[in-house]
Amino acid sequence: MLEALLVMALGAVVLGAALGYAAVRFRVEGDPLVEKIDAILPQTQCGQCGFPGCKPYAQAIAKGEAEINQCPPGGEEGIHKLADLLGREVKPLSAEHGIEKPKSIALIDEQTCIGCTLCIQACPVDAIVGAAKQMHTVIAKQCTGCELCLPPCPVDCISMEPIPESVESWKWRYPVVRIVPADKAAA
Amino acid sequence: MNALQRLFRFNGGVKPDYHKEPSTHLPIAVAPTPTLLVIPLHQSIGGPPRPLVKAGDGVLKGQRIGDADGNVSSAVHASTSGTVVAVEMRLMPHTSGLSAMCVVIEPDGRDEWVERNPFDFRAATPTATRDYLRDAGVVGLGGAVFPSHLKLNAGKQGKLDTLVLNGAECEPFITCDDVLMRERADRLLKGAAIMREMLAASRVLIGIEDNKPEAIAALEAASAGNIDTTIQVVAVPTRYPAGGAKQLIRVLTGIEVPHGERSTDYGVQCFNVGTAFAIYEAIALGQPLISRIVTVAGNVGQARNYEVLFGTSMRDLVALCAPLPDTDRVIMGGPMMGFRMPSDDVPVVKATNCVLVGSQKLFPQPPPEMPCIRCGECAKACPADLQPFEMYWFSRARIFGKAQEYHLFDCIECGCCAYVCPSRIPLVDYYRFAKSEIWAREVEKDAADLARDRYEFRLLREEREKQEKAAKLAAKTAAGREKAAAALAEAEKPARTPDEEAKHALIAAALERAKAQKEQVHPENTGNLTAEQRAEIVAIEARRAEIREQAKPHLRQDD
Amino acid sequence: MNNSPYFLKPASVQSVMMRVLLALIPGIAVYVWFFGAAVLVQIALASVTALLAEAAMLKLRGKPVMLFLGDGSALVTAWLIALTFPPIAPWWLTVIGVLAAIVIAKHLYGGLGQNPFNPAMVAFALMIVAYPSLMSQWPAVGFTDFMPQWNAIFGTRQLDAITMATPLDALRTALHTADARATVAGVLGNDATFGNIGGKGWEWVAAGYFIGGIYLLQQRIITWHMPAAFLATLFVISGGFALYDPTRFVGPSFHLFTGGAMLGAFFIITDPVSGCTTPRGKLIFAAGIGLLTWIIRTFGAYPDGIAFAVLLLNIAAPLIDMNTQPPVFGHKRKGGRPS
Amino acid sequence: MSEPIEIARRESSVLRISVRTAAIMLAFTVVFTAMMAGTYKATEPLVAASALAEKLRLIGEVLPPSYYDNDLMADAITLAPHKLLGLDDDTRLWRARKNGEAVALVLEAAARDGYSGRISLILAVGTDGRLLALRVTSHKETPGLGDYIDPKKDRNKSRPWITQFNSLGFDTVPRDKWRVKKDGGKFDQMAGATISARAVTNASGRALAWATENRDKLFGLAANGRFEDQGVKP
Amino acid sequence: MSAYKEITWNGIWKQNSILAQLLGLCPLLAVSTNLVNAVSLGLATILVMMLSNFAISALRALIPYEIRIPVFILIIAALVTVVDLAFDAFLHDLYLVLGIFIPLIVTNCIVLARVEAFAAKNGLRASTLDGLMMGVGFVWVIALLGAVREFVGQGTIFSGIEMIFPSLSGIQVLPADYPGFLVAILPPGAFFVLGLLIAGRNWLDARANQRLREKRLHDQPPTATPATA
Amino acid sequence: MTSYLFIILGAVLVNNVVFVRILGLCPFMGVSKKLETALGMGAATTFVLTMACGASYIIDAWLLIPNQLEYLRTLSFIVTIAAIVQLTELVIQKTSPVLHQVLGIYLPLITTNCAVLGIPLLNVSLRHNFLESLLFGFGSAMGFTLALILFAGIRERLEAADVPVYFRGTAIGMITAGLMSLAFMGFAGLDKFK
Ligand SMILES: Cc1cc2nc3c(=O)[nH]c(=O)nc-3n(C[C@H](O)[C@H](O)[C@H](O)COP(=O)(O)O)c2cc1C
Ligand SMILES: Cc1cc2nc3c(=O)[nH]c(=O)nc-3n(C[C@H](O)[C@H](O)[C@H](O)COP(=O)(O)O)c2cc1C
Ligand SMILES: Cc1cc2nc3c(=O)[nH]c(=O)nc-3n(C[C@H](O)[C@H](O)[C@H](O)COP(=O)(O)O)c2cc1C
Ligand SMILES: Cc1cc2nc3c(=O)[nH]c(=O)nc-3n(C[C@H](O)[C@H](O)[C@H](O)CO)c2cc1C
Ligand code: SF4
Ligand code: SF4
Ligand code: SF4
Ligand code: SF4
Ligand code: FES
Repeated sequence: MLEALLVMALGAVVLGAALGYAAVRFRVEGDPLVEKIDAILPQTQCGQCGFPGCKPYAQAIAKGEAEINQCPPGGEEGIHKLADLLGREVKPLSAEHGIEKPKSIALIDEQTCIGCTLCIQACPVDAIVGAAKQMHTVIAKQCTGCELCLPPCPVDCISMEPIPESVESWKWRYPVVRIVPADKAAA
Repeated sequence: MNALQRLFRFNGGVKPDYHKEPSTHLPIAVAPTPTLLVIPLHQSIGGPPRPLVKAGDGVLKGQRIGDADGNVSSAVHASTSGTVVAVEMRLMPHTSGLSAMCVVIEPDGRDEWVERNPFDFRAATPTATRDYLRDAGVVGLGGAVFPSHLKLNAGKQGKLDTLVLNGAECEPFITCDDVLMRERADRLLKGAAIMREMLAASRVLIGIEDNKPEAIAALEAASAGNIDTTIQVVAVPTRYPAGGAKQLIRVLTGIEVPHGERSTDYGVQCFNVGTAFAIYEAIALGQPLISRIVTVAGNVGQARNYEVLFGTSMRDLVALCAPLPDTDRVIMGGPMMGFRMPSDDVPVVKATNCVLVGSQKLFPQPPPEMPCIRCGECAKACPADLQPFEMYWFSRARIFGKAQEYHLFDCIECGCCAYVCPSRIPLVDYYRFAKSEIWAREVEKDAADLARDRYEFRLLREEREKQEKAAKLAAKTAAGREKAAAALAEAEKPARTPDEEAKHALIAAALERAKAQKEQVHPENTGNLTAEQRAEIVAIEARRAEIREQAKPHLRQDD
Repeated sequence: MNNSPYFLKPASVQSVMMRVLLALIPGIAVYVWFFGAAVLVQIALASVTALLAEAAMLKLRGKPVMLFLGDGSALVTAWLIALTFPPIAPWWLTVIGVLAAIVIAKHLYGGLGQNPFNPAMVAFALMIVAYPSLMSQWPAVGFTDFMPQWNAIFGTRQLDAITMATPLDALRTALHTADARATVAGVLGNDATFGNIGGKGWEWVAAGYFIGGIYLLQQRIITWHMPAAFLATLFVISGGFALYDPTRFVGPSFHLFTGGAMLGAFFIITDPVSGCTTPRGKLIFAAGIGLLTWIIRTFGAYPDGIAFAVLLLNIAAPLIDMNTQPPVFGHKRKGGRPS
Repeated sequence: MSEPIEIARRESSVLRISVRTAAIMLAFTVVFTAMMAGTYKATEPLVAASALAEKLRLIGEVLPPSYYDNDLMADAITLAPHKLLGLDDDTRLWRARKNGEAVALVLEAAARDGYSGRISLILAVGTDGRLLALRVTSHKETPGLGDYIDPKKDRNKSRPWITQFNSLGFDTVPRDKWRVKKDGGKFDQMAGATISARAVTNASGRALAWATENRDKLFGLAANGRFEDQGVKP
Repeated sequence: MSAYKEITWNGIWKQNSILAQLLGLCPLLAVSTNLVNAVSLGLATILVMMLSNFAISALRALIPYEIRIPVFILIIAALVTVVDLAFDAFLHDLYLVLGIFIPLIVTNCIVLARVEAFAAKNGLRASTLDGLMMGVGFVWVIALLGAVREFVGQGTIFSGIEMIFPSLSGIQVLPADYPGFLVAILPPGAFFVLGLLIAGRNWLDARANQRLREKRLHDQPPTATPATA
Repeated sequence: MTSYLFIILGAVLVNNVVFVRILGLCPFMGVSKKLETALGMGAATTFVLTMACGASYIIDAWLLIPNQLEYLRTLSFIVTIAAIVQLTELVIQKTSPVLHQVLGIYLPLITTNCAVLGIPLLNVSLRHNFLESLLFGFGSAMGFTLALILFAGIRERLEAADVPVYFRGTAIGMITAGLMSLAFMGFAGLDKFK
């Protein structure tokens, strides 16, 4: 009994001291993981993930408090990248947090706009310019399509327009695998 | 001098049926000027040129109608004299079926040239020569339409070992370079001599596949009379894609130019023979690039090469060759690398070396794609020594990072792999898809970075405003400092002395100023509008109009 | 409509697989000659099971059934299973083996082209682990009566009369168990039913497969790398040890011409799907299989090591491939200078 | 804030925290080790008793109590590690006597050549040179294949495989027939799992031979004596 | 959902130690060769998990962050040893069956994971419940695994039960001449069956998510035609 | 000398920790999605496991056995291991940021790798001496690393395979691990020939 206590106590003192020492001595600050996660998030800042912006969501993921499938703008692609970074399992986008939509930008109908500036206050990336009682407009290049400006508008003059393609931005489509005909023909 | 040129070989490659005969029976003909020319502004790699004309303007043949946008761009010119009827979005000769800005010219039939003057490149600085070529709209005619003035730069050493002229023309059906070499060998060689001089190249090798004996003979005859003995014609073995610049350089010089590096750093540069001809015309005759030789072949009664004005509708061109009734598509380029056109009513552009008319019979729909069995046929055929099935494997699953690890961007999209694949997998389509996705992601990433900056900036601004409010509040109340500290503590993180606080606010304000200057867009959304903001809104209006414009055709074709 | 290239070389997966089946025929013919027609029953049984299982899985996974069934890969798997299992294995053994190969090893991974493990060898390994004794009962050479074999497959198992230990098994049992008195010569030489090469009959079967293999090489369906590296490794290592101690280690001719060596060299390790794809990778892959085959045959608990060796190298194949990527155009020599 | 002060503060906190964590670690360790050690001490007799009961139960299986009347546990000797018997440690060897007459030896043995490692055995050898009975005390043979050597796992409940050795000796089964049938001996094996059977059979044969040979010496030793013997040839 | 309900649901399904977190695999695979062993280990695990969650939740305020892992492990290992010894001494019959499994629990990483992730941050009742429910989640999976492996491997079920309840005996489900499928009992079989179980879970989860998604789509019709086909 | 080689080879191949001894499965399943991380985990485990085997041998031989405290084995081993892991992590984190980049995030995971306790305990029951303990620890860790990187290689390819949807990820990973352990059964019996 006594030997047991002595042996273990000896170990405990040595290890405890060493750990305590090391913990202070070798402490490092900051969490580079958050930055890495944030770099993957689309920065739409829409809050659909349930956090007030991409960075807070990134912090929550880093702490293990949030799943990686809560960001609809990031979509499947974003989930894959996060899973890759964190070594977690890929999951389908959580339907609780929304569904993936085509990328759009806000468009203000200037005929209806009353210049109330409410949308300006809502836009997280300052993509709306205008002034009180003046017509407002969206800087297309800077709009992230977060839709946060839609609800505050008292006259519902903002709509989301899918971004059209141009020859430059056109992408080759995923090659369509046509496999049905042969079977149908046989049937 | 004419010692036997030692040839090297590249791995892979295939030998498809060539079908070149039919279009070489007749000499080059000049295609008639059509009733309407649709000249796309964006015809080369690089920035889209800015329009210089508007509807209603009269233009002369060879008049510049689009100005190069920066140095990596190339001008476009009116192919004939006439009236500009519109500058508008028109269907492009592009697989996407999308439209882009075009200048639509109604020819007046006079075919009246602008003033043409030879350019004395020997007297001019190299930069001036390059600017001249840029404004003459000379781009590579071998297919990639890379602005030639950018390539006419000898690189670090200021001189080159070898200038390679690419007359291989390895793709089936296409014979435009073949007939050009046969019929215009001397002028071509003069162009080559100009390029050699500009690049200070020690020798010029003209590589021609050995299935074009007439072209070889013509060039040899022409060069025999030539004083410039550094020009040498070399027959290379016929194997697709011997005409790929890297493959041809390899065959002729043994040098392998890696992807992403300039061939001039290895002492070689490669131009298409048609480009050499265009350079001759631009420098010696002062004529900008307004036409080119186009092969019309495939499902037609009489295949032939035509000298075609840019902007001519492919439909008009094909009509000259008696297309067969079962024609169902028009392809720009050859069967290995060409692109299916959304309609036959797209204009001939600088990239159009061939208008290939197709039918189900000639180019049948391949049997359904089967899974890849990793048989390795494609790897054996790949001239870039890639592992096509690995790139396919990951592109298919949209794991682009991995695809890139297997050197996706080294792929020259030659199509050899798809040609041999027993599973009939449209491999190249997967690579095109993956490449364009990767590019799009890069754009998205930039946009996200921008959004992050702006968002953080906004947070900073809000923070500062809060602090300012708190400071005001503090000043107002009698208790002064204490309360301000409390308010600040609430607004900010704990434990900052008022001193630090003030400093922090200062820094924040400074940061904001700097940022605001950098951004140039003033997102101060309060108070009265500055002139700058007004300008911004005007610009935005214009962009909006453009977006709506672009959206229309797109929405139409979407279903 | 499709994009470029617009015309393709005539070739298809189906024709590849059919030529593989064709190449198996000489071997099968010799097999029937020496060991009886039971193997044909097994081939039929395996083929039917494989096609049914393949069709069912394709249906379940929502793939076009007829199209994929026609590719013939299930038949190749089935035939190879039938040829590596004992011809008088009870029917359910073959059926379970084929099901495991098609369902687990192939379709759970996404079907043709995606399986990291050789389906036929998964079947063999699974079954020999589960039923070691049933998987070791082979008909005696020359005892080709059909009915007893048929009964062995479908009826009651009165086997003693028609079975005998295969050369590999006999050798293994003798060398492992008895009190160090057994020698290679003792086992092989004294028994009249075993030839001195690979066991009577066995070497001719192997020769049949060899002919088929040459055909595959000529058709460019397989490359020389794998068979050459495999056979060479097996030859060198068994030869070396046989020279070192001929009483305990049997020589290369036996190793090359017995068991699954020849079949393996040309038909099994060459499975393009689960093997290595780079030229250097193929050499390493096949040499690895040769080495492990010899080790397992000589020291291991199982009679023939090919199946396990193949699976073990299947595991390593992605890594081998990754580390033997041939240099890409322009990246071969520093500076891209001519060689 | 100036650098040196910062460092000095950190240095002092290093010491403080080290001491603090060490103390807490110590406290936890002491408490939990005490708890463990306490339980250990408290249960030691009980655990020892149940271990003994277990041993007796095993012995009872190979040697029914009716065979002897002495206190087996008292009449035991220690057997030094023994190669032939496959033993690496000191083991106990019990001597059963009835009316003062030596009747049987109970000893442990092990086969090292099981399919997956060691198979430990306990066996009782009568003074008549017969193997009274044999049990496997521990093994790692494959469940469902080689584990029939343990009667609890043998599917043949009426006549478990291991019982075929009961009451046999070299007088009934010649030494060179004390093998499994597959090796030309007398004992059955289960098809597909010969290795396990072979291992047990051979080990039992060796143990029986050894016990018979050394019977007198073993019975002659004083209780709690120690028997060292390495020199026996196979 | 109330907090306790959620803990229960997490333990049994959503955060199931095996199927979702992939923790505790070694004892799971090693001991699930038959149902009786599996359940025995499962029950022992529940006991240890409850005890350790309870103990650490109670002591959590005293444990400094830097040495939490060694202290947690110390406590778990001590508890396991105590339980082991106690079984041996007082419940010897049960010990004969469970005994060999109890020391294995120390190395079961799910115990440490739960202590670290839950008990170190939550109250006594919640932590104990979490230990119980995580344990239950472990038990049902290991029991299922054991049953399948035993059934396929030997054609029996509950074999070996007589060691716990001498009056009972295992059930021969398949005919006695069923040759058995040894692979099911060997390690590969364990992996296969577990793979199938996880696939089953994926299937159920996907169905639930799909229903939710359909509901969402139904509730909010799409705003515009997609830009990309 | 050869016997030492056999200890290592045996631990790497024949009695592979993961496939035969069924230890260390959680990190095996959890950290094998990417080759890079698998290598990092393998390296970290190799370091810790070798250290753990050495340390536990010393504790066992010098403290526990002389004092007849074998019942403290599990306790003292595992506490020591936990401390080693944490110490290593802290030290690496500070002293070698590069190494920490590579190994850092895996080190805490090692505490929950039951092989790290299982192998030292096996050392005791196999009666290995100090050197043998170290080698056995090292060999087992190499076996773990081998299993991990092989598995990761396959998984990286599998990620792009057309696996039926419910089997994606872990489920097919399990099946693959099963087939891998089936393949490793081919080594059965080899350890008898050392
Ligand atoms: C697969 C492939 C085949 C090519 N074939 C030819 C060809 O036959 N003739 C040619 O001039 N350019 C060909 N090119 C284009 C050349 O690579 C290269 O771009 C051109 O020769 C450069 O000259 P340019 O800038 O004057 O067009 C081919 C390119 C590729 C990728
Ligand atoms: C890959 C492989 C291929 C085999 N091919 C043949 C074959 O062509 N002909 C044959 O009679 N046996 C073949 N066998 C059977 C084995 O050689 C061996 O006879 C079988 O595993 C039974 O083992 P045993 O004879 O050593 O007991 C093959 C086995 C394997 C694993
Ligand atoms: C996974 C596996 C486990 C085995 N377990 C045992 C076993 O526990 N006992 C045994 O004797 N043989 C075992 N064997 C060995 C084989 O069954 C071996 O071939 C057999 O013992 C030879 O005996 P036979 O002559 O009856 O065929 C096992 C084999 C395998 C593949
Ligand atoms: C040369 C060649 C060898 C093959 N070998 C095998 C084999 O050993 N086992 C097998 O199941 N299928 C084999 N196949 C068929 C096919 O590749 C296999 O079923 C795939 O692994 C299934 O995805 C082979 C096919 C070819 C062309
Ligand atoms: S849902 Fe995505 S884009 Fe929106 S705030 Fe959250 S992380 Fe950012
Ligand atoms: S303009 Fe509207 S949709 Fe665009 S970023 Fe601002 S708030 Fe979001
Ligand atoms: S040729 Fe086709 S089937 Fe063969 S490896 Fe290449 S992509 Fe796969
Ligand atoms: S298309 Fe790309 S991958 Fe295919 S053969 Fe050509 S270079 Fe190689
Ligand atoms: S690592 Fe073994 S139980 Fe988790």
